[in-house]
Amino acid sequence: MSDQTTREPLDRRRFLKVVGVAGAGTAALSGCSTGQVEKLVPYLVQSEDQVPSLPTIYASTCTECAAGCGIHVRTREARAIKLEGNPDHPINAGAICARGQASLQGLYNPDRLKGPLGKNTVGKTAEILPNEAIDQLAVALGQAGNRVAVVSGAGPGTFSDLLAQWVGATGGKLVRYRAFDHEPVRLAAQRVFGVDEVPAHDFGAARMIVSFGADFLETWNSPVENQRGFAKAHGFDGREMAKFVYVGPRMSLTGINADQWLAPTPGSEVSLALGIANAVLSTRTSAPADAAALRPLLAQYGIDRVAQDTGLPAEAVRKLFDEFAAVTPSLAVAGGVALQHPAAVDLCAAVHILNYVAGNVGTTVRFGAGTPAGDGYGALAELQKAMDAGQIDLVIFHEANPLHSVPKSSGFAAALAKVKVKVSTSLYFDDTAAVCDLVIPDLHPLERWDDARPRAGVFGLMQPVMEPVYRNVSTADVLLQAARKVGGTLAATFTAPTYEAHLKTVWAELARARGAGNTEAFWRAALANGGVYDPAPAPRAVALAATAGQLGGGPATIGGDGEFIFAPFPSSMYYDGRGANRPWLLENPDPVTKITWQSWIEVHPDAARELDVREGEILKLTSAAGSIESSVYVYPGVRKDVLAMPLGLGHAEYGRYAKGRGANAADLLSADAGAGFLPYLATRVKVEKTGRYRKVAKTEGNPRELGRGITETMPVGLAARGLTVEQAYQAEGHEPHEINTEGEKEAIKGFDESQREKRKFGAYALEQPMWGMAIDLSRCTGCSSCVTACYAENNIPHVGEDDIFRGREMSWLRIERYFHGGEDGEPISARVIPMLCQHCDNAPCEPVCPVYAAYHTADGLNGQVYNRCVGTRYCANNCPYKVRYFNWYAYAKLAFPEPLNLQLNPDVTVRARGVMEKCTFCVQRIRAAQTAARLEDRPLRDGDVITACAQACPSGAITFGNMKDPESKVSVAARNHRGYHVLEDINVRPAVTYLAKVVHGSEA
Amino acid sequence: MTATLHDHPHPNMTHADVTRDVVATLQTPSRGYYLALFSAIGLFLVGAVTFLALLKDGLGLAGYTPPVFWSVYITTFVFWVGIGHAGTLISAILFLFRSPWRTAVYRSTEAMTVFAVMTAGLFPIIHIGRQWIFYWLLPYPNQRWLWPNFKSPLIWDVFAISTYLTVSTTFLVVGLVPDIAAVRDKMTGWRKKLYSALSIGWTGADSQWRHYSRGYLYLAALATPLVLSVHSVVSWDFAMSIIPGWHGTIFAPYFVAGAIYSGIGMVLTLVIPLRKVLKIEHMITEYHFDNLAKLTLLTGSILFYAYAMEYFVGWYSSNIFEQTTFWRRAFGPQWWSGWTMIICNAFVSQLLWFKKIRTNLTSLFVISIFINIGMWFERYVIITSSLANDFLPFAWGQMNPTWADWGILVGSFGWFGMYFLLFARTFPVVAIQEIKEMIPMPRRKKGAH
Amino acid sequence: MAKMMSGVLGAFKYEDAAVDAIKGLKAKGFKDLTVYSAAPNHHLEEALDQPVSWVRAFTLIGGLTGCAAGFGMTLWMSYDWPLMVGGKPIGAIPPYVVLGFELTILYGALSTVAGVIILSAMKSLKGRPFKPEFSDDTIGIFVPCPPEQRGTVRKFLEDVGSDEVSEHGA
Amino acid sequence: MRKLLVAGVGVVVAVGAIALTLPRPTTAQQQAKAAEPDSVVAPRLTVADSAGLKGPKQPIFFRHDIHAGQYKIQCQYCHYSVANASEPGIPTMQTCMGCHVIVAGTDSSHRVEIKKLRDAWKDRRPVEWVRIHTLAKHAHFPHNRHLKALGPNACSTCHGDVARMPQVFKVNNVNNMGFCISCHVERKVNRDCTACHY
Repeated sequence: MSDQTTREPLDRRRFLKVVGVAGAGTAALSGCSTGQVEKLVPYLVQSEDQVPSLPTIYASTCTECAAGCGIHVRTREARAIKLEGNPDHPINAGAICARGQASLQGLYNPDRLKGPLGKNTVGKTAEILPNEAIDQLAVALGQAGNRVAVVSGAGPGTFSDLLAQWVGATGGKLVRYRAFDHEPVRLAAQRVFGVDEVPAHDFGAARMIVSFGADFLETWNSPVENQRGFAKAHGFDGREMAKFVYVGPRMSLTGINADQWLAPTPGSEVSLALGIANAVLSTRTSAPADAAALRPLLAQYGIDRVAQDTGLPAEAVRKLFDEFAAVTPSLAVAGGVALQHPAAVDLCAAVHILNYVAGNVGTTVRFGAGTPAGDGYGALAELQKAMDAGQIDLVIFHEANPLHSVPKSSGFAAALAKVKVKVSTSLYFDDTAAVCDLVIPDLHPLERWDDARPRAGVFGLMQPVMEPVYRNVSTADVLLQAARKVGGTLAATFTAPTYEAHLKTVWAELARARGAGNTEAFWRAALANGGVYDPAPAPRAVALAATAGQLGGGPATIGGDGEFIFAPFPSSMYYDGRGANRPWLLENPDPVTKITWQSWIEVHPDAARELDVREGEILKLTSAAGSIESSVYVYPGVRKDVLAMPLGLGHAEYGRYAKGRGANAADLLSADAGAGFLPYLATRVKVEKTGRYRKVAKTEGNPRELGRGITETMPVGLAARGLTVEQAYQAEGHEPHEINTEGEKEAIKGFDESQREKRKFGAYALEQPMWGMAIDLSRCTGCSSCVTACYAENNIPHVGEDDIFRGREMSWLRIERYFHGGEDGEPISARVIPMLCQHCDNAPCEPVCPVYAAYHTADGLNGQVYNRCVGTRYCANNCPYKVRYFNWYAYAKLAFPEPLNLQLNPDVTVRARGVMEKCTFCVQRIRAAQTAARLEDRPLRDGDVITACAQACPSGAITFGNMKDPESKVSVAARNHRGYHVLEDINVRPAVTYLAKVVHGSEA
Repeated sequence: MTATLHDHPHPNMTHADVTRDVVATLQTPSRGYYLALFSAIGLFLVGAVTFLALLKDGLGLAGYTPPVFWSVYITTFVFWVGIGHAGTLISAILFLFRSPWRTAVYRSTEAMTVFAVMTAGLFPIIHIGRQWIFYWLLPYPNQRWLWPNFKSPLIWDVFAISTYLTVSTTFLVVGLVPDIAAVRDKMTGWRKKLYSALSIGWTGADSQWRHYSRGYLYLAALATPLVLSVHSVVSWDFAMSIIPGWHGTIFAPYFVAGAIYSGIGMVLTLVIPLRKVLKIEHMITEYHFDNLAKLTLLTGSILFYAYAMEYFVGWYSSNIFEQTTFWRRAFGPQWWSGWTMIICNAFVSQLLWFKKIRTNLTSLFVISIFINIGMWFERYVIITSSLANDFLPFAWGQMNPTWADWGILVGSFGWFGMYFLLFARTFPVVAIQEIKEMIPMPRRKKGAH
Repeated sequence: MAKMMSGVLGAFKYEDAAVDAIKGLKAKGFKDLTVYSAAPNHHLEEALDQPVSWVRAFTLIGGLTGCAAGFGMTLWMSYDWPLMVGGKPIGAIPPYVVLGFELTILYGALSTVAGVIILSAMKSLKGRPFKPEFSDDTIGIFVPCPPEQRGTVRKFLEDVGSDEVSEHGA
Repeated sequence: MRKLLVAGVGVVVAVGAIALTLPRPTTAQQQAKAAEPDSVVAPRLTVADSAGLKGPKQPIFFRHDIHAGQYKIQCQYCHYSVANASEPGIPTMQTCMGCHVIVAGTDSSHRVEIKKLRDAWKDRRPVEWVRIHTLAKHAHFPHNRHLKALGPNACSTCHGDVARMPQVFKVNNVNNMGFCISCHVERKVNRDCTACHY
């Protein structure tokens, strides 16, 4: 970690030329050609915080969603190479999600604008100089007067404050707009408690969780924090675990992690939530006093009414009521895009009521946390009206791409066309930037100063970790400079010469407000820690408002023409569409469907049979708003009358990876300007078969385990008794699962021991660690953050859609997802298991390699020597776990177009065409830790080495360390009674131990 | 011993006829020959261009779909190695068994062997990811102090194939020397000079025959276990792995039988037109084809048994992985390839129980084509269908060949055909000296000895 | 061309005539006969009655060397840079049997061929006459003898049934 | 014929024997003699002489023999990160100027070269040195660990006696794996593949 230091303009920028020194950067392919003359370019001035070949870590704050996680930016030779979670940060505590890590590919995106686009001297749109662009903005500002609007997706923080002041000074409008803003939660909180805010949720404390369409593990609110809490509550701790029920028309990633998935008639969830509240209220005596006022309302929602409204079996409804009423604290959440139907506010209100009567408000639901929220879609709709009426002459879009995220049918584009000057600050030529007159690209958050206040008591800082990739000007400085040029009130409002200075002033005030004597020391400490973190403030006490019981009427129905309800959902990779230009996210399969690079339509198997469509067939969906085409994916985890589709693709512009890829599900939606939010689940669609096919680019071969016991589970009751997988299996009344007799087992053991003796030679006879890993399946959610971490750490290239069709993805670590049930009326469920090189003791891949490119190291790794590999691929054939990946093409050359190559980790060889590669247990980190220990003359300690996947995992499911040390965390984890090896019977003796998933079976 | 040889039917010719007729095959060839040769060269060029494309862009051009990391190239490799087995079987094993009918056909089958192994030998190079460093598979001293891994079946393969190529080439060349001398003595001009050089001073003197005959016998004795071992080693490329469908103890005999079966199939395909083109019908007769067909029937029946056992063991093992593999081999997405193999090999060969079919050259030729197709598919099925569904269902995948796969396959036929045709025009395809050995020399007194 | 050896060359169309000639010449004490034939001929071999060829010694030594080389190379190279694969011992005998076998065959075959060539070349045929028909359908017998005996030999060959007899040498 | 044969067999045997007994390079052969720091007096050379010296011509005729030899400046003074990072560090221009802001050179040839440095500094333009030792990108060589094991004066083990080189040249091909291995074998230290290749 390092402080900000005085920097000469050249030193950090130097990375572009210092590549040669570092032995890094450009696709450094295996080969010994050193014929060409290389140059050594020294730094002009030594920067205190950069030592060649040693990583420097800067703390910052992630801006990929509103959660505001703290990040550590790992830099080498003054370029960012990886984003990791900040362990000190209260929100994410060292973890990070896939989207957050992919921020790096936003920084180095090959389609990043190199400079502003605007009218040049002859009036054509072209690249112009930053000064010219700011001049043009100033002129437009001067002409527009107060007919100015700014649409900003920036979260709370100094910049947002400055923007508000700035817009205020012009007299214009500021719309803080984000695509997924959870407006119904706030509107409902306003109604139920009279509080206009999104509360914070403590999943970790809950013993029973019910989610009404809130995909809190992937996109809803603060996913990493939610997942941390969820792992705490729902991960098996040796005695018990929370039960989680997911309610929604489609089993999302959050849904597949639930113990039970309920799919009531879309729109009727209000009944279910109120029914549970009624059950709680009528069985518990401890409900808040003012809840009594709700009794008449709630009493209407008995089991029969709820069962009738929702279409769920009465037995299931009763069970849910009983379970929820029985435990405390519990937690119900709602307000996700998946259930953002016209009655969404009612649903959220019902859930607020439920939490209130169950006593969760103040414990697992905390108001007063200041969870960031914008003005909502309603404000944007108002702006649209104003634009349409010709009241706006200048509009600036900042961190917002409404032309993609707002349905076409809303007429936003037409209204926008009436604005005289349209300005975008997008870093990329996105859908909205494409129609703007002036694009003044902002700096990437990793290149500039800023801060963020994602919640009360958390003050995150952002600092430039490197010289900008392109010499652009941060939007904050653009605003300041434009203000100076315009003069008047605008200029008078701002005195700071730069935004950096402004920010420091703000922070100096913050320091003083907290009684820090030395503001400079405070600033430096804040930089080092990534911000200032106060203990979470006490929750704000709330009481039921008078309007609490005013529901908008019973269950909503989703009207319109068409036999299917259309359910778009936010993709956990593409999010609101910003992920669509980042190969890491495009190639990281959707955690549920395992589809990459495409959009798809989820169809229930029964519906597919009725429609007579198969996977890959292109369907045309038509709603009142428009029509789109996409391939079918037959998914048993979606209601039969629902067609689900991910949001975020179908960009008209947005760079080479995003443009024209997939379809934009929002195109089918109608916008209801008056609702204050965008009703996503409100459209019926007609289905038309096109007769055309387009293969679904999924990374999965077969979605079923076929009785192979790959993901083991055990019921929580048996797990609590400390049974092993086999014991639990037998305790459930199954026959023993024996492959070998006792005698055979003895023989195998004896042979194994004799082989162990015989191989003790050379380095193999020395005392060495034995690296191993334990993965707790009761914590793993399948979120795939580890996958992106692995891509980032190990320079894994993406292969693109065409090669995914041929199953050639390179993900060293993949999340396998297997469906269970879903046939013959059984409930569908899914299990996930991270599959990576198992570093087997008796690795089948090793003896078959003719050149020892695959071999066993003395410290228990399954080594893979890229430069020795000739590419016979025998090892991959013989790998029972299929975790070896082959460079069929020169992927490394194709996948990292400039400047994307700057993200490459110089510690890891970039693999050439024709060689095999695979998970190395991050051997570069092991070797670095060993060298560090050697320099300090000390032995390695447990925790010195942490693999990239384990580091990123928000659930803390992965443990890594020395298996020979009985005290190490991984040894302890591997000795857990739930431990098992995948494909144990084939006696390859993997170094990865999985801990069986624990489920709430029928007994719970 | 010689007397028994003479009891068997042999061409009703004198030694001089043999020399004349065989030398006649080396005269100016027909237009048909040139057509065949240039088509072979054309096919070879297709393969060469495909290979260049693979070198330039990578193996991704072929249809590999993980987990199918080996497919058409290894299939074709095993196919050609298998073809290479008939030659040495006929020339070495039948030599040791003193089987008289081998004499007329062994030279062409031996040439086929050498060229088939030459073809096969290209495939390990074509198939690896970094073709330019294929020599790393050889144990040569290098500054990096590195040696290959002798535990790898691929290294066994390298040694088995190169030993086999060396020994079978030696065997062919040794057998050719007296014949080249015979041709030399009938030639004039530059061709005489050429054959003189190639005959390395052969005169047929007793001092030469004395060592030659012994040496030839020992070579045959050495080549015999080699024939059986080479395809066993190739089969261990598969059987030594843990892939269900590969990991079988019957693989070595199963592969050897299949190799001989396919080899004789190819012999039939080649010799039936060749004897006509070269006008040596009176030397290679129905008698020879009948015997070849019987051998085909034998090996075909062994294959039939092996297929049945594979399925039986797959079922009887109670091993879920084995069971799935064989179920999907018959009824999975590529069921057609599995059935092609069973029909072409196990069933078609059973037609040879009938003498009429055995002695009818047209039907034999058609059957031989079926055998060639069936045996290529056998390897394709064993390799791709076993790889396609192994342990973790999530990682399954089906491969479909692309133009790059077909280009190399077609090119391999061109490469093989090119050499075979050139050989047939340049060297005696019928062993002059061995035929002569079978034909008693004229005597003044009848009934001696 | 080297100097011609003195002697008589007889050509025989008939096998039994050639056999008689060999037997007769041997009985008369003529040594170092050279008998040309287009194919190996058992009757001629019997008549010549020569000891078994030494080629087998080459085969045996070659084979044993190959076997030793196969095991020696694999074991030495395994221990030269010990790398463990698949949990197996560094130097594992069972897989190395394949290499031992292959090299046995390879060395055996190559040394057999070398043996044939070396042993054949041990007896120089330099200066002995040869006719093209000997590789066709005629047996040739060359009898080295001093010029003064050539007449007698010629006479004997013609008597025994030679189709064509010629005298050679200065 | 026989002579040919004998000769042929002889050649085969000889080649085989040579191949088997090929001496492996030992470190003793590869290492240059360790520096004897007492007796170094840098020769008087001008930039014109650099063309005749071994090694590539550098943009500035920087004299290791003067700096490290005659004035006995420790290697680590300029190659600052060698003991604690895997890269040795190329001295920054600031490091050079630390002395050369005062030291202007004793004779005209030195002054010419030092002026090049001062000009570059004035223009804020780094000097682009020609790289001499380049390790293939698939091998990782931690300088720090080797220094820890071999002591602070171990540089010459691979780089030769730089203190006597007016112009640095390649003494050993550090990109040659045998060069690394022979030393590791001799010293009986780890030669696991993944020690360097990952």
